Amino acid sequence: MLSTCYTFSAYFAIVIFVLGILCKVWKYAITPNPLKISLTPAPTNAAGVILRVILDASLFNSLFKSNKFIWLGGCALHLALLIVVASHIRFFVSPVPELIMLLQTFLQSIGIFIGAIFLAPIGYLFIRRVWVDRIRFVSIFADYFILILLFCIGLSGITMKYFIRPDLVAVKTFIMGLISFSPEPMPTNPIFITHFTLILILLAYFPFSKLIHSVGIFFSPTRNQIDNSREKRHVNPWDR
Amino acid sequence: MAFELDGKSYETDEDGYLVNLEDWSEGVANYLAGTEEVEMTPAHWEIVNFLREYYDEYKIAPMIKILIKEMKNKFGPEKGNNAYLYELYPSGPAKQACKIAGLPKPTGCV
Amino acid sequence: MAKEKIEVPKLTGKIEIPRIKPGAALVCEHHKAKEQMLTELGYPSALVENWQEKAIAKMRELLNKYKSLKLYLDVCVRCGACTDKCQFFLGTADPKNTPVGRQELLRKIYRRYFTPAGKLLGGLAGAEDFTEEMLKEWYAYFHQCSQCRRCSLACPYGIDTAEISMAAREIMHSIGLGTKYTDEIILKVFNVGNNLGMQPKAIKSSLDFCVDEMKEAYEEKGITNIDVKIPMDVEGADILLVVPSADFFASPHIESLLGYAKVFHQAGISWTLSSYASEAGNFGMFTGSYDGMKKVASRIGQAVRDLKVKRLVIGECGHAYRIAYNFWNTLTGPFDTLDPKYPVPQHICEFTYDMIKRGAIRLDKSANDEFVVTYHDSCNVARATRMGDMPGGQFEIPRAIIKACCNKFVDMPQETIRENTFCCGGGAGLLTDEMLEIRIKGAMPRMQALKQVVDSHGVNFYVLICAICKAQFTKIFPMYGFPMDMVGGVHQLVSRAIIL
Amino acid sequence: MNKFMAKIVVLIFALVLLSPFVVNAVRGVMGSSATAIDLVLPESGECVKDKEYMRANHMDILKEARVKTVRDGVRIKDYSLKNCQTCHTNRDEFCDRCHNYVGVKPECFECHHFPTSKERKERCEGN
Repeated sequence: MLSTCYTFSAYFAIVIFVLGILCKVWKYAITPNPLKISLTPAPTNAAGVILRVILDASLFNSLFKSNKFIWLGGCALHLALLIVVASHIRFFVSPVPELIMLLQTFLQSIGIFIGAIFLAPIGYLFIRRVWVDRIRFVSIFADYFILILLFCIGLSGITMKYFIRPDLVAVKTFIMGLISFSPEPMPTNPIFITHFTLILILLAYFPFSKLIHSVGIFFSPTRNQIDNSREKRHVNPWDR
Repeated sequence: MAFELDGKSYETDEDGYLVNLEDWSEGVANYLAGTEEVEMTPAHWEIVNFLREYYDEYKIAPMIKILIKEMKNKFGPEKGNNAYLYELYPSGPAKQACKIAGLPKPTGCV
Repeated sequence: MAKEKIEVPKLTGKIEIPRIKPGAALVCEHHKAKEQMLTELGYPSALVENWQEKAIAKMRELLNKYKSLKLYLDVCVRCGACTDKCQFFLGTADPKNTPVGRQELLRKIYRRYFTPAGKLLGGLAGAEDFTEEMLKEWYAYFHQCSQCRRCSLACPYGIDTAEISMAAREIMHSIGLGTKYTDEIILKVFNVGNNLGMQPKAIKSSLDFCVDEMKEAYEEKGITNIDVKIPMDVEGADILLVVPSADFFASPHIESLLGYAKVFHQAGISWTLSSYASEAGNFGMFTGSYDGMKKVASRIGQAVRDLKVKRLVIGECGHAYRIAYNFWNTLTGPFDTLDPKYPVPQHICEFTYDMIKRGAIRLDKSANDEFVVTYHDSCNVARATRMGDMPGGQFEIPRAIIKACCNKFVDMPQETIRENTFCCGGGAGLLTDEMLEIRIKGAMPRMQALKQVVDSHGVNFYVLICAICKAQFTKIFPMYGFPMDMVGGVHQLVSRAIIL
Repeated sequence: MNKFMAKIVVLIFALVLLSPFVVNAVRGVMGSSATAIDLVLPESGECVKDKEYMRANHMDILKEARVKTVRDGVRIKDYSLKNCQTCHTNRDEFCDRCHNYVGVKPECFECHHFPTSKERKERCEGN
């Protein structure tokens, strides 16, 4: 019963997640840019623009220039997310790739600190949001919700890693079953169930939330347009 | 918006400029000068009259430089300058003098 | 009308981030556009009965037409990086004048009518009904954005509030709500050809006066053989110069016009102004209307064809250069008849710089020895255009010209110039008397930066290349205790220094 | 961006988002139960605690035993690695299968020798 329920929920959340994002991508891709609006100084060729977008997406270049405190929090959070997601790859492939094993060994060696690495930036961003009056003013419930959701996911993850352990083999078998369409029973560890439920919520919420910034950043016309208006005529698709 | 003067009603825009230019009279000018806290002296009248003449021909107020030159011709070089103009019309000759002269407010990046 | 005293911020030379004061910017409001103006522009003459429905429909249309709008409404994470960047927030302390605060006004409506979360959860998802109260806030705050893009620079995703306030303004127009200042001016361009509403005859009178003035000035120095012309409507000239109409009328704008004329004279290139295309500015951008912008711009393409010129050059005007540089080719191009050897269009600074580099014009720096000069990067030129071939040429070329014209040049603090420059506080339809208080407060950050170099280096001349900036600063400077004639154009310096 | 380009972009995003499925499909495990691991279990079937508990917590038992031994000098014979070996004779056929499957690297074998089935075989032959 539990297994069936979760197997369906999981597929449901994944479908919403994937289709939701793809719909957004499609919409962003086909909505026209009537005019050139690149923010200058901007690169004058395609390679430069690609570099600009990559720097913004990977090192948060623009944010670094505008606010070091938020940059620090943002970087820490995203790096932690990256590490955590990467270390979860071991539940999705068999055998586990060598690179992930190396990461895993490293994470094992720093022990409980991995928890701090993940939870601290969330706490920092939360406190900052409440503390700075102008940021508190513009914050909406969704901003707090997403931080709390991530915090709870992190907390349940750490609990599983160090305190109330599930049967990892069962966990992996369950996940492998999901992604190879041959469902396996859901592990019954309550913390795992919590952790998994929260992740499904996150997945289903993703395309409708501000998390879509992860996709949107690649489509931002002020950043991804080449500064060549004089050299190459830009045609407005709805006004030919 | 509007104001009453000698039993007649005059229509103005939000900033107090006359809507119908033909409504203008010396009495109206004196009244408008009062709202701007400007006391009309012969020098003030020279400017107002010049503005109206220029407007009659060109459908716009003259640029400040032309105005200054006109004043130089009329009052001599020591008074033909921007500072003297601002002395007469502290909020800016382009807008304040135009208002008293019953001309529309200049628009654009001015 | 007795005028209430407006409190002018004290100058300390420091730009401090204020504690928020919600509603502090609601001190003044634009006059609303008249019925007849709106009708003439093709909008409803007053707020339509079913305005809410109509506004949502218009918003749907824009969401499908503008990637920027669609994307920027979705991706903001309210990180707060932009919140201390807008001069109108720094000046007024109103949190709805922060870029994100301003965007949220539209985003709330977007969530309510266009997103599943907003439709289902309402306020919990940050959605809000489009109420009359909200519309009032729209009218106030979206007309307090000068489209300067300082927020877009700060945003990790490049969200540009200008795009969002343009959309909001267009939506408001579509339901019969516009500002008198901008709409009146657009109509003047449609009907007469320029923002001031100057008939060709009046322009001619101004130009003739300028030519005489220059001649007299040289004669006073005992030079009689110099006869700088300002040609208008000359068919077959090499260059068509398009300037903001304020250059025909206002001070100090007109001084730059003399500068352009002298540069062309000395370069020995035939040039002309056009009485038809007598306006470089394009307030269509300020109402967000693509069609309006296109109609204003179409006069340029027409003049280029009619006068059979080979090159197109733009005078000192900020948003005009943005539109010329980025939009003209789309709106009124292609300019197939122009000489492809030269940039289309070219900024007058690029032209002058080129002449200086080639040695075609010579400058006597000592002519400006009385000045310690600083340069204000006008926001639209700085963050939406380029001069020359290299990114950032828009910062270097004007400075290079200034340095060629005078001996003493100082830059204001780095975080307030170049791509980080502050708007003058009068852009995008704010340059009107009823908005004076906001203009004063919006200018505050720039005034603080200026104060620093006035105190430390004795700066006494403040040059820039934008008609709006010139008008705004000549009005605002005296209020902050700086002399009005401290403001001038780059070509004003050129005009004084050029050796004919 | 035209429709064709947009489709390509959507496709790229789809590949990234569905990568866990894609990878498994490419490896050919789709639809099969290739995920199950088979351990060689000792015949007796009786451990120090029950099977479920051992699966989740054997590492804690071993760690506790290590601490007790190293710090306090107390040997808990039942919980020693050596005792494990009495039943779980082959590391590769028992310990490693799970550890490799979920991607953990226990520190035990960095010091302790726990022979693999191959080693045991060689030792037998050598004798």
